[in-house]
Amino acid sequence: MTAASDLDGFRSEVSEWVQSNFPSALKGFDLGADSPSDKGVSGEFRAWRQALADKGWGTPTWPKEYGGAGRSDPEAKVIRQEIAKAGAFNPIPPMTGMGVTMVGPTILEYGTDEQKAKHLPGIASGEVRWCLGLSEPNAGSDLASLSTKAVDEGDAFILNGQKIWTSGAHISQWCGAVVRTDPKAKKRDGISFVMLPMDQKGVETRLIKLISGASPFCETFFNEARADKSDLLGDLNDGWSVVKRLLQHERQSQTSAPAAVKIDQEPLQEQAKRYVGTLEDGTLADPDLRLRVVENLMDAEAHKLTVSRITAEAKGQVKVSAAASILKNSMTRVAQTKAELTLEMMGNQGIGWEGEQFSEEELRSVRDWLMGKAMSIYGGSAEIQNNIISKNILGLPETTQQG
Amino acid sequence: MTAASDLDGFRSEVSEWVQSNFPSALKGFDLGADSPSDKGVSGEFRAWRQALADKGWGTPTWPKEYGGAGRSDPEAKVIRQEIAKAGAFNPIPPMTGMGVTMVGPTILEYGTDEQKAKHLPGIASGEVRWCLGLSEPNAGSDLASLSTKAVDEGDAFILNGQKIWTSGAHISQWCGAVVRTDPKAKKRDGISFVMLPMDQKGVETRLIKLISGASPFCETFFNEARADKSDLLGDLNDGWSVVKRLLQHERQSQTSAPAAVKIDQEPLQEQAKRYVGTLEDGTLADPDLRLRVVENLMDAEAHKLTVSRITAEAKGQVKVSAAASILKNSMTRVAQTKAELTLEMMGNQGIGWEGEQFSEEELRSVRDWLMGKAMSIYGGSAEIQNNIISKNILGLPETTQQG
Amino acid sequence: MAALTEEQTLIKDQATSWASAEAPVSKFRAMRNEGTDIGFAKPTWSAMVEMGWTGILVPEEYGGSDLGYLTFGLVLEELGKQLAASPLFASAYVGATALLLAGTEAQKSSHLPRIVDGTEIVTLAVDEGPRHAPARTALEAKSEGGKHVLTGSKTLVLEGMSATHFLVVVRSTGKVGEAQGLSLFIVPADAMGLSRRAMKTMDSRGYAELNFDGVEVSDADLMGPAGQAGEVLDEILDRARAGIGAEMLGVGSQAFAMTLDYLKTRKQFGAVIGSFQALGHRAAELFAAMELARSCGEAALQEIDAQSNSVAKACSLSKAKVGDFLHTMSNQLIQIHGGIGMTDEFDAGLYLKRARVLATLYGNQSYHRDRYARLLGF
Amino acid sequence: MAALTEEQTLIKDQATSWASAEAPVSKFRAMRNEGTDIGFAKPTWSAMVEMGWTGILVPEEYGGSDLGYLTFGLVLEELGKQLAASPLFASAYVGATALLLAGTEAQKSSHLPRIVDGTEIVTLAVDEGPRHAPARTALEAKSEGGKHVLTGSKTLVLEGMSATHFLVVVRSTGKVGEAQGLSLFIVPADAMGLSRRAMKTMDSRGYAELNFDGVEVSDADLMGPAGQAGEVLDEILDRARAGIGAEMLGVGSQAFAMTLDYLKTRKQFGAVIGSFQALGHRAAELFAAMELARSCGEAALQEIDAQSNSVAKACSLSKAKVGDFLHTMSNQLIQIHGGIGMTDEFDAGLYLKRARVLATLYGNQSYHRDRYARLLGF
Repeated sequence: MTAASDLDGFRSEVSEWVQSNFPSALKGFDLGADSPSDKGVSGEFRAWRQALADKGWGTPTWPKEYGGAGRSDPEAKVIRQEIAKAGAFNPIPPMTGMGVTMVGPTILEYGTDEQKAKHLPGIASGEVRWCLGLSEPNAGSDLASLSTKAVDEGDAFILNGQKIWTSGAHISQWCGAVVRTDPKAKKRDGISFVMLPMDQKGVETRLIKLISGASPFCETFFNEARADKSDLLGDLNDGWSVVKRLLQHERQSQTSAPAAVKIDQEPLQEQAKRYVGTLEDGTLADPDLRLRVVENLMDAEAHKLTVSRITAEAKGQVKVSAAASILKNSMTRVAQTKAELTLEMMGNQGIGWEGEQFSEEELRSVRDWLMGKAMSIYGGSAEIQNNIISKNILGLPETTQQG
Repeated sequence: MTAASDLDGFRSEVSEWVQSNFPSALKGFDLGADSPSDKGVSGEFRAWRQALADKGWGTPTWPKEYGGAGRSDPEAKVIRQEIAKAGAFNPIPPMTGMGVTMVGPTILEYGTDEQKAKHLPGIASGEVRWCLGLSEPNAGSDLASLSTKAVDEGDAFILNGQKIWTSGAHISQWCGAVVRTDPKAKKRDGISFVMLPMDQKGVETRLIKLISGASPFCETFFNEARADKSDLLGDLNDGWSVVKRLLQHERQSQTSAPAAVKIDQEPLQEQAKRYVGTLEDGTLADPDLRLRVVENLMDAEAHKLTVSRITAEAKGQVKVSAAASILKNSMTRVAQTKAELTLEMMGNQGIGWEGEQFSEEELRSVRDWLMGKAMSIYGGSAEIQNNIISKNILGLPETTQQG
Repeated sequence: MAALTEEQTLIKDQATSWASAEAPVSKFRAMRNEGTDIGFAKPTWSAMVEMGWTGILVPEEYGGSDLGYLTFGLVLEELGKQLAASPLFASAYVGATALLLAGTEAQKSSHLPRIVDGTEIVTLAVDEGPRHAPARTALEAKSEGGKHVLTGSKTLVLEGMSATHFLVVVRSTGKVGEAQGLSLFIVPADAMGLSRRAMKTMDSRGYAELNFDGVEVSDADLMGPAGQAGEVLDEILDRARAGIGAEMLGVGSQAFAMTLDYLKTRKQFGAVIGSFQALGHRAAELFAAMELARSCGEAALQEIDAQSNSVAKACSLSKAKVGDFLHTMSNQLIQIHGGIGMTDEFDAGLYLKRARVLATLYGNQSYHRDRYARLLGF
Repeated sequence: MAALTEEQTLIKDQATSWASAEAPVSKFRAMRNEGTDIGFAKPTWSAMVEMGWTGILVPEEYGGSDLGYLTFGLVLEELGKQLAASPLFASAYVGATALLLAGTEAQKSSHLPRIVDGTEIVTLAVDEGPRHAPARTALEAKSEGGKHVLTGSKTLVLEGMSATHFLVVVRSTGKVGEAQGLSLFIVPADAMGLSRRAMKTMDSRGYAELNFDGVEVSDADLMGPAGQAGEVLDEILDRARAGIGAEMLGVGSQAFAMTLDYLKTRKQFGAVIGSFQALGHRAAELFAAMELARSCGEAALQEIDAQSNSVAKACSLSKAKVGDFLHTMSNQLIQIHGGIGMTDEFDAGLYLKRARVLATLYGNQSYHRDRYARLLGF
């Protein structure tokens, strides 16, 4: 822990630095839906990223030797807060794809010193984008039944198979992939985690168009693709434990930054009033919709209070609260219901696909609604979450079908 | 089929007969919650029952030789309608417990001529009340795991074990019981169905008090109880098929006469208006409650329309519509939700147990609400119904745990 | 399924096999990918006319077969299963209904035969803002000596880009928000001062926004007495709602069938996923909701055919209950299919998008729950 | 569970072990079977006084320990788990709160120490009809020269049969239905013209109906200015709601624990029923609802302790969300236990009945959803 007074000093330091280094031209830049790729960004953007990277503040808790700043969690929080307060942003995590949120922390834990030195600085500086090759067409919720093969060829593994839902694969430089290295072992025992460069002959990607019209994911095909043996993360055939940790980082990043609510976002009830109008007593003109809006607002508040409670409980505790297991489903329900309610209140204006008869807000609401359907599918589906709660948290016996 | 004109003639005949035979003193008699036992009824009641029994109209579709009237289904419907129209009632089914609805039809199908002659006339006349010994403490939804034993002793089976939820066992003269006759066979293969008189040394009953305060059920203990071999219904060790048929009759009687709505019952929305009041535009003063009331009314209507649709579809068809499988759960949901809404609208008046501060209607609503919780448990629980739909109707594979 | 007459069974079977062979969802997808303003493929439409479906509601004297609403509903349901796009519903169902209920003899003689032979596409123009609320009609008719000048706009007009005639709900008297004072006019699509613009919606059909900039029409174009169209409009809309209900039943039952099929074939954890009890029970609940919805949807059409006095209640029940089922079903279609359900390549998204638009048309579930309660007096 | 101070943890542990050892649900059952008007067992109550729980909200100057609302909530939750009946909530929580927020110095000095030592039982009398609606107060105070004459009635007064004093909400001015014009009086239970009658409710507690037949009180019995109690009454009721929320959490988490235990032990079809995925998922959903409800319930108490300005919102959230959870949970307690859950011999029914009464007290879920929306301005 850092004493509060030290933090205050650090806070002014950060604040001043951000003030003098953040280019005013970047104010209001929307680091939203489409995370920027290296190619499309401006000189100012590049300069700001580099300035942050030089301080190690893109990944402040990482060790200095790997491009971080060796800061404590409270200090990292101060950096986040001061960057936000100045109207600035940290472009490094989104520019690295899965690099900062998932790959980096896992390398820090499982990687050799060589692997850390090789991979972490590129992530910390925001220059190397990573994707993850986990799911396969026939291994979705049941990830362990993956069939992409990796054969030992001396100094490298040769990969053959297909991955799906590889986010940003088409613009990534590196990929972390789970592969089957021992086909004879039991499902979870023959899996390894390898890292490989995307720019090679044996790797091809194809964008997947989603129902929302967006294409944030790829299919990735490995056809005699090479992964250096030195890029095996963790032990051979012990990839399952690497993946489990990786997925924990994913869950954490999903639930600790819930739904990235923009500060200037209009509250749902105000939006409803704008579209539906009010009765004389000021209540929403559609009482049926009103009831469902208030329920959604209550659910959102209950979720928020639960996140706070877990944080408070965690102070000084080693074990994470059992309540944390419910957050993914709870957040998903709140967000998906909110999206449905938004379309409903927009009515005839909530069904647009494109064109000037619909406002930008209306068109975005439709796309967000569609995209949001994925929340209950990816990152452990709603059903898998309930399996986990019932088995790991409540201690109910495993259903006999589960393999 | 009977031609429509014949039915008209029959209708006048029935109408006249009921007019002249139904004792006016019995008008308004509530044949409701507590089905009358032979002992407590008046002379007029007895006379009316006997008059009906003499015509065979208590069980009009049964053969004449066994106390019925040998009438067609449409004719039976005419009898029901004319009895209702005259403000009269048919006391025979309730006076026989499970006799008319379940035991009788099963004996008609599985019984020998001797068994029919022995048992049916007493049911048809309303003089012999039957209970059924099916469930056991450790065999509820999983009825086939019953453990009450029946040992062959030459001319009789000797029964030992305990039954539970035997409705009306304490006032019944006869019992139909499923028992294990071959402990070595697979669960469903070693079961038989026997009939035995309740008035014997080896049978004891104990009333079970329910959460509603009522005691319509018993535990029934067999301690060296005797069932004559001549009272084995169906083949030895083939009791499971008898039981399945029996339960079909139960489901039919449950879903074809849904919730016995009294004609003079106040509609839910009127009751709500009375307790909650209305706004200036005539809508219910509690819009949240209003929404849930209208949903319940819509669900009730949807259920009713589904019953009608199944009836219409059944005309001339051999196979029962798949939709019939949903009726038990649908009816249960409508009735249980309605009971909850009734308490909710009564508010402070909907929590009474006894005493003059609460109206009879209010106290009855509380007891009915509690009693109604059983609807989703007995007669195939809501979960069992969903298993049946998923497996038998939708053809989904059996879950591997199921025995 | 309701008990059908022999004729109804024949037409239903014809619709089933024609739709799956000639207008499968892949045709809709191809049309969507091409991107047309009219929102349907002309050969598909011609084939429907050919089969006589445009005449199902129309009496024989006007060239139709007068088979009634349940029969039309059977066709709409089968087309719904394949998401087949055409002006059939807008013109031969809603348009014909409006003419039959509100048209003068001259109007019926002029338009019904052309609706039947497909030379005219006649569609209702009612909504103006984000919500379905006929009483909020603002499009104004200034009337003087048998002439009427229309000024205002309409939104989300079904098949508005291909229509030859619009049946336009206008305000003759009173203020916006009042149920009284509405009139109904037939206006040809090429009338002076009338312009239309395609609306690109998520279900990729041919909706239009209309603008009336002093469009002149005459008494002969008025359907029924001026200012008194409110009641008949309700009757027209109720029939339209029941028709939407029928299409929604088709969309929903197809979504159910796709889901059930996936439950039986997709393997995870070494078993088909339909053997997981939680999914098996969910399928059972969806099946129950579907059967209950079907009863409501079919009953509404039957009540219309029987000219019962509870058509309004039955139609609101249909729109609400079938709407609730389809809402849940279309979400579960995606959820149970998982990742594949999220891809544009798979059809689930098309069903989901159509489902939401159908829910919105002519009043969503909330609108009809409220209306049902009002009809019951609370 | 919220992060607790050492003191809070101690009191919670004390409450847990005392309640399960000295006031288990079997004691409540025995009391119910005997049938008393006061609705609790006197030794139970004395023990609570002894342990100092009656002083948790009361400042030290009046003999209490001033530990705050979250601490009191912890005790109420533990008592809720065992359905322990006593006047603790009515008197030492609601009564003390009312005196602290609205009482004069003289009233506080006189009553608070006696609430703490258990010699007085002071309870709030607010509802008059079937619905919780303070603005609908009709019990009338006719005032003249420092004297006030009360006429009217109150219903469902908590611990009304054992109370020594009533804090009575009366109407000084205005019409029934108006939020303005309310006053709060302390009236001794033995006042002339005041009669009470036990109400036998499904949860077998000691509610009373009060009748005021020209009961005379003086200015000294008035809490705060006449006709202006509306606002402080809201504050009192909000604290009461948060307290009910805490008890509901206890009732609900015990119901969950009983259900989970049954899922792990009851066998059907050759397996414990908790291994059936449909039931496992249901348990997971109930657990999620419980954790979310707990966050709301505890937050309300914390907001009160922090004297935040969103107490009203937090308390309505608590009553609504904990109420929703308990509603579902108490129904599932019966459903999952099956037949045994329906028997009076098993405890499930006792929890179900208590759950419904707690939901009704001080506004049900519907009331608080509406209020929450109004507080948010829609």
